[in-house]
Amino acid sequence: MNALRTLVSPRGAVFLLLIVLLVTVTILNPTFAEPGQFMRYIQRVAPVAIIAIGQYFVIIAGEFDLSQGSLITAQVIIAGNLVGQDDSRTVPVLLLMLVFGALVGLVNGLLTTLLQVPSFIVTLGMMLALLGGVMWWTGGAATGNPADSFRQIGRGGIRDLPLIDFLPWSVLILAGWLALGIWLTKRPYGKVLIALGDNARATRYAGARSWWITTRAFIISSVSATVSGVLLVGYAGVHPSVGRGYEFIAITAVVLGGVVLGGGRGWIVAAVAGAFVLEALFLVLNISGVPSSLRDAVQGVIIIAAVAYSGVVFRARRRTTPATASPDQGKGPDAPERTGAHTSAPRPALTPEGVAETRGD
Amino acid sequence: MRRSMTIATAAVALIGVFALAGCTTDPTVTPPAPSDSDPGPSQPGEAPANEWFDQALFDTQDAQRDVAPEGPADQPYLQYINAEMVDTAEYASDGAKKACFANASISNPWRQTGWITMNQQLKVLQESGAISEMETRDAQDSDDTQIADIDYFIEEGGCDVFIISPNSTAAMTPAVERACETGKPVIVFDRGVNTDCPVTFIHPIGGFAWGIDTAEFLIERLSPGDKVVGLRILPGVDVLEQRWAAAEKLFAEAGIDAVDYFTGADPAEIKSIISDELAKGEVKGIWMDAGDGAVAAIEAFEDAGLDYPVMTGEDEMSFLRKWKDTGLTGLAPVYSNFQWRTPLLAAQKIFAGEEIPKEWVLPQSPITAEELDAYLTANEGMPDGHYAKFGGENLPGFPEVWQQRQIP
Amino acid sequence: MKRMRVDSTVIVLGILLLTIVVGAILVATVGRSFFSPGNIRDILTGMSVLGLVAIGQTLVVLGASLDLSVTYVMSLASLIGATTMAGNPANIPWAVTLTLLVCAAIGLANGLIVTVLKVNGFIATLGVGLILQGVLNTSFQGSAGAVPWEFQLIGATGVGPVPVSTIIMLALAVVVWFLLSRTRTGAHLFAVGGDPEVARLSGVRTRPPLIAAHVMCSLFAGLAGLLLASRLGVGSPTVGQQGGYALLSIAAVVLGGTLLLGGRGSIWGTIGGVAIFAVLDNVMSVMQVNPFLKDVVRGIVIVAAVAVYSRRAVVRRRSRFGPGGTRTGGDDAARAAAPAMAAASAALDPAVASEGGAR
Amino acid sequence: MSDALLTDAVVPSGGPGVTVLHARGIGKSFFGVKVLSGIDLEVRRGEVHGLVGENGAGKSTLMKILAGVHVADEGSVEFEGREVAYTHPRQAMDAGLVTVFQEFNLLPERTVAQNVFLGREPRRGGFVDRAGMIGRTRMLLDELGVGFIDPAARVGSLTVAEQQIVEIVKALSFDARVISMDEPTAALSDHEVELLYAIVRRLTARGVAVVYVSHRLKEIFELCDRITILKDGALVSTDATADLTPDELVRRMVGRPIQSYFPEAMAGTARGDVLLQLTGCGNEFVDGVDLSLHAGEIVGVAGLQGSGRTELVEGVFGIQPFTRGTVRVDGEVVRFTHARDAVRAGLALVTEDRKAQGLALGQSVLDNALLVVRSVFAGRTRAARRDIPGILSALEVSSRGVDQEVRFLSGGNQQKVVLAKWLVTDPRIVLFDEPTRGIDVGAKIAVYQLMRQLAAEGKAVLMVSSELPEVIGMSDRILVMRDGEPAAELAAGAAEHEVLAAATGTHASAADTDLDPRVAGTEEER
Repeated sequence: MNALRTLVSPRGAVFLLLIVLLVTVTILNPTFAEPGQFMRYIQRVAPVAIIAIGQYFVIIAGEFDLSQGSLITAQVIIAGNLVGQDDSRTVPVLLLMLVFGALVGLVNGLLTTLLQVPSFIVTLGMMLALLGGVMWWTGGAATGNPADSFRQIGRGGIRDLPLIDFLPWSVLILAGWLALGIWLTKRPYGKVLIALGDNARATRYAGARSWWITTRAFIISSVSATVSGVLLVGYAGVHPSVGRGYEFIAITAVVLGGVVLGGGRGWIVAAVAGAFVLEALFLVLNISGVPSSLRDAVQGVIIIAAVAYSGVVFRARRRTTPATASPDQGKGPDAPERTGAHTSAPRPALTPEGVAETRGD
Repeated sequence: MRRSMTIATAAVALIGVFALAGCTTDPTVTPPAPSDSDPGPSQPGEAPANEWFDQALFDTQDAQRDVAPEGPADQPYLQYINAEMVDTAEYASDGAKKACFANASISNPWRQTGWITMNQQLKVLQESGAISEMETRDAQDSDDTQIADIDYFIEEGGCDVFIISPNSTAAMTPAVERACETGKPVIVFDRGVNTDCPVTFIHPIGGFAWGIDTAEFLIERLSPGDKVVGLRILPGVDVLEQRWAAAEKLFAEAGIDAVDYFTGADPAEIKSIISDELAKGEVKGIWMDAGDGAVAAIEAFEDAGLDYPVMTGEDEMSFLRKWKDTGLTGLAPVYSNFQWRTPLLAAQKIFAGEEIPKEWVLPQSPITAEELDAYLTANEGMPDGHYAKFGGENLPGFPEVWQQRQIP
Repeated sequence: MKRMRVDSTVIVLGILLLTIVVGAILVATVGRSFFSPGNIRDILTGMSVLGLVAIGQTLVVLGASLDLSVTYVMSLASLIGATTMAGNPANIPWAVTLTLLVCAAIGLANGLIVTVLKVNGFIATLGVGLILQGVLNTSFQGSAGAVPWEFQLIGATGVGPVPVSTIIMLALAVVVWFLLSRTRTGAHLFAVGGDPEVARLSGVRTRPPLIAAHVMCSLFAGLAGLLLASRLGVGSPTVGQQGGYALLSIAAVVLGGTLLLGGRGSIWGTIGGVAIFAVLDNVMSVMQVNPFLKDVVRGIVIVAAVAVYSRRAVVRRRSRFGPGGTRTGGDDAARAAAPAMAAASAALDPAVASEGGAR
Repeated sequence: MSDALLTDAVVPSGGPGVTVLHARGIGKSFFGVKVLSGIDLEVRRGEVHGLVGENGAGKSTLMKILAGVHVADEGSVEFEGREVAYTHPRQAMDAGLVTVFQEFNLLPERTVAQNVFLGREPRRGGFVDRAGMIGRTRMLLDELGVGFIDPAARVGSLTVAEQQIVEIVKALSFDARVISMDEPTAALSDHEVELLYAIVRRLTARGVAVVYVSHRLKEIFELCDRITILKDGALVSTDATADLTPDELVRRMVGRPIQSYFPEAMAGTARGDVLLQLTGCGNEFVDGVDLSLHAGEIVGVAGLQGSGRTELVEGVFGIQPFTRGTVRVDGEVVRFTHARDAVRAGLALVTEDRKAQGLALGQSVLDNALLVVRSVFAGRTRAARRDIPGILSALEVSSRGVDQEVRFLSGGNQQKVVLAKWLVTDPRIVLFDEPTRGIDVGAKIAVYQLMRQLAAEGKAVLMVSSELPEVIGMSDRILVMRDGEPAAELAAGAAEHEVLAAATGTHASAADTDLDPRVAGTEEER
């Protein structure tokens, strides 16, 4: 019962939507349910899911990162030009790309925190400058797709496994990156970051170095974009339009996941589910033969409806809950009854609709 | 009461959005009812009668494909087909002339290759004293900016000749007409305009020819009922729309089950589309209106472990190389990149008073499997984004300038 | 008593002047004069379309919201305008009215989704933008309709170096500035954008101003679309996307000193921001800068210009002992107020002054 | 709303002394807690009616009910003879009953005139009559004798006193017959207070009734005609100022003997060596601060609102770092430029404004409690997580489990979470800024017991408080601040009026108990 209630709550709505869409796809195209096919679907979502993870950290801090798309394009072209057909250069170039990604994130963070320019504007400027710079440097087109060993990451995988015949590397990388992300949200850094998004002053008064915390969020976002770029080089190959507009897709996915623009609220797993929803939606529209020109319209409607639903429901629930605040209002100085913090014995009387507020860590 | 009122207003707002959008659909928010999804003969594309289809132009271009071009064989950029020559004596005058070039953009690999070639051609003409300098303004894919660029040239440029690569046909027409009124010669190339005031309009045979070559190639190697997936980079550009219009017509006539998608030239999107199609059923042929992302389409087959389709791409090195590696049955249609040399040469001829074709139709012949190796060796070391028929082999700086892709 | 307040609009005009001076010097090195009629016309033409969109965007940003759907509204407006006119000058009035009605309806939808459904402006207008993109792709294959010569005059001609379109844009800027400063809705928009709670406590209804701002924003995007149709002579489904007007207009608004958080801003600051972009593009085009480098320069200028005055936005606590301290008589406002206050209190109530003993 | 300007001619009906506002049997409770019960308040035309009471006595709740922000559960309000029940502040304003709150309801980015007429901009020909608005505002300003304020100036650029005057002018523009002011002189300097007196007198001369809420007894006696005293949500008395002495007022306000309310020092609390030493510290807010804080000692910091007490603790803690003087911890000179440095050195700061500076309301109790440890001592998070439940139950924080969002807790429990947040770092020097403001009595006692416990454990406690009984009841020594500078240092058990005298600068000899405001001259200002 409790799980169902979470599903209906705004935090869970994105999972409900995902299940509905996946079921629809399976109905429309039964082969989708085959493990191999499902793995391919996850492989396609991996790049978007990974940048959604990066964008999640920036948004819970109350900021925006519009430069992710351009960074992917830049990294893809860098990979194409620097690796070339020489397999031995795969690892060094990978490291260089990660360093370059971290550097872009550092610049975004410092300009936002120290120069106090709104992050919307900083990352917009970075988006223009980054793309222009790379295109100028490479004359618009990379020398060619990098060596196969580099592209294996985004394309290859472990073949003919017993149950799921094909396990793409990108699925493993996504799983690893998400695990890292979840771990990070539990770590002190993650908790202080979300507290910063909720109340920046209280976090500063608690002794946190706000500028360094926010800057690290931007670094995570840019490194995520770099990882996503590496996968896209493998999956799609090198082309100047790879990654174009991915930042808006990432922000949409995170918001679909119930994360609030402005910071302080949101769960990383739901943000990733948002990315899966967008790709599932693309699948449904593709397979159901909805004319390609109409796809954007349907996507727009669903995004607004999903966010409106969590907005309206969340607001309604928040208004009723204070009335059922905790029962400790001891009148006089008589000892208020001892409710050990641990044994939070549920009070049915006091929490009638009791939507479990447990944070799904 | 308040909340239900909020929901009601929200519903009205959403309905309002659809009503005003006047769109014919009722985008059901819940997933569409599962219609039968077996790949029955679905009707081709969306609008039955394709607006872009022009039977007359289709026939002329169809004929032009087989006409042997006049002019020097080793200089395809100077050859012309069925040309009606025009006398340029009135413009004849010696001395180095200043050229003003209003370029649509260099935002895709095809245009970048052409732009590098044009600059090398310029160097040659500067040494020979025909052209003093060429001032260029880049519209960055914006019609509005290009109109402002042309107006700027008219007032400020001090141009002796206008060279214009229009961003789109209808929108550029008024501005080109204003350029003609200056009395200076106007040369239009790549995309046309709806006026014949320019001295010459330089372009390869055209979109319909591309559509016919590619469709015929696929139809010969496939049988009726086979599935062909058409990958189109973006709607609304006449050059591209004509390619699909021609192909769609021929596919329909041949009973080929052709369906088309807009990909935005994004290889990731192309690979997803092809993977979905392969999941739905067998795909025998791939048709592309431009070579962008061709490799991704092929790799979708590899990843799905299926044998390669019959495929038409473009003379971009990435496709040619993949075609060579995989050995699939393919064809590389060409939208003659060497046309980027012709405008400057035409200007030279105009100031020399020589006759030049009113409509300078350059040869446009696809690269077949037999010619593949020749073009691969000729363009050894060129980047993937380079186009085989760029026609700049005899220009200074070959091959380094194209290999390093130095964009001026 | 009034201290010379250097507000952000003054700084923006300062940056504009700096850009013009640097531009003129650079252009001179290439042997062209920055102030020649053709060049001025190119700059002003560059300002008119972005200017119209930015005026509308200013209203929405003032109300602490955003409008990302303007690019698609522009394309739709150019198509509706051109197809309704269909080359016949008699249709012009009806075509313009119909276009603006449709745009106003889209703006109303944006406003309702933001205020009633409480969806953040970013997501609401992103979604509506996608819906419009779907409409565009479905209903229009390519460029469509035809704009009669009489309407094309707006886009093509000018009074001396000043194009008619720029005059219209500046005139509308005056109108919006007037509405913003002289109507209740305008005043309430500032209040709702600045502090919705204070507005509510003063009896201001917080929804109408924001809805009006969204309607005006889409209306102005529609006007920009019509202007583009007039210049192009035809409607085009990609004319908005070609210019990337959504993000560019937001950048121009913030460059003009309007706070992204709402509550403070000025139409003239935005026009200054638009002018800075236009001068920048013009100088770079005249110097034939590689188009990719143009984006690099634009990106850097946006961040640098906003950084110049963003540090001053924070309201500081009154200092006592520092250079501006009240106790050390440094705070000029307090110092200026002190004698007047003492005099006022003495004048007002002689009884108090004497009793209070020597001060 | 009559647009007629406030001129002498307009004297509302009924001569001076007629009741204009009469609240009877007002009761109100929040979350089931009775905050006000059985309150009667009768205000007459042209009168300054003082309203006093300790923190948490229910003063601000009563004012919010009169202002229409809250609705009373019991009782009735009669305004100018008619029974009224306002549900929105604007209704009360339109009727002529206007409240000037402590945190101003102003828009800093807009001009004075735009703020005064917000929501009811006068119009001419359909457009806002800007000239008329500025003219009207200037006239109102002149009426009040504060013509030096420019109606077209941006409110953000005005001094606090000027902003307050703008709020009063806004009230007048509603043709108010009753204006209530909450702690109006909180952040005013001396001559600004003088001006406020003059303005209040001018209002009352015109027949406007003023409800004056303040902690500053000196002002209450100088200005008010009658004084109503509230205590713990109940009405104590309403008397003419003449029939009341400051001591009697304080006794009624505090009610019970001070000692029983505050826990005694725990056994074994010994005064150890100096943990924190400030010599000549100062910045743009405070100057010349000398203070030595010994282990096991509780030092109280008293002073009027705005006398620099918060700036003092923020200076020590590195939020508004000192630019002059030296700070020594354990004898070593330290320089704190960020809160992080102070926390590292073993300091803790329980801030004045819980919601704005102390808690992330959207996060859980556990996340808030671990905020400092995670921000500064990340390594010790695991250990701290084990200690938290113990600390929370010791403080008797009652919540639906550690994962409940702090937003849903009562004020008292929220403050306990803030305390837990700092206790888990085991600080050696704990700074408190208004620790018991706006929390229930139960929570207050928990805070006091905690302070005693900290002192017993050899820690040093510095407590800033505006509640005189609290400062006197809890402190071993009292530092009194005035206008940003230390004014006096008093021993434990000092009498309230001594503290008041030092705080307000009116020197009264220890013997002279009744502080007659009218006679006492003021110390020559340095």
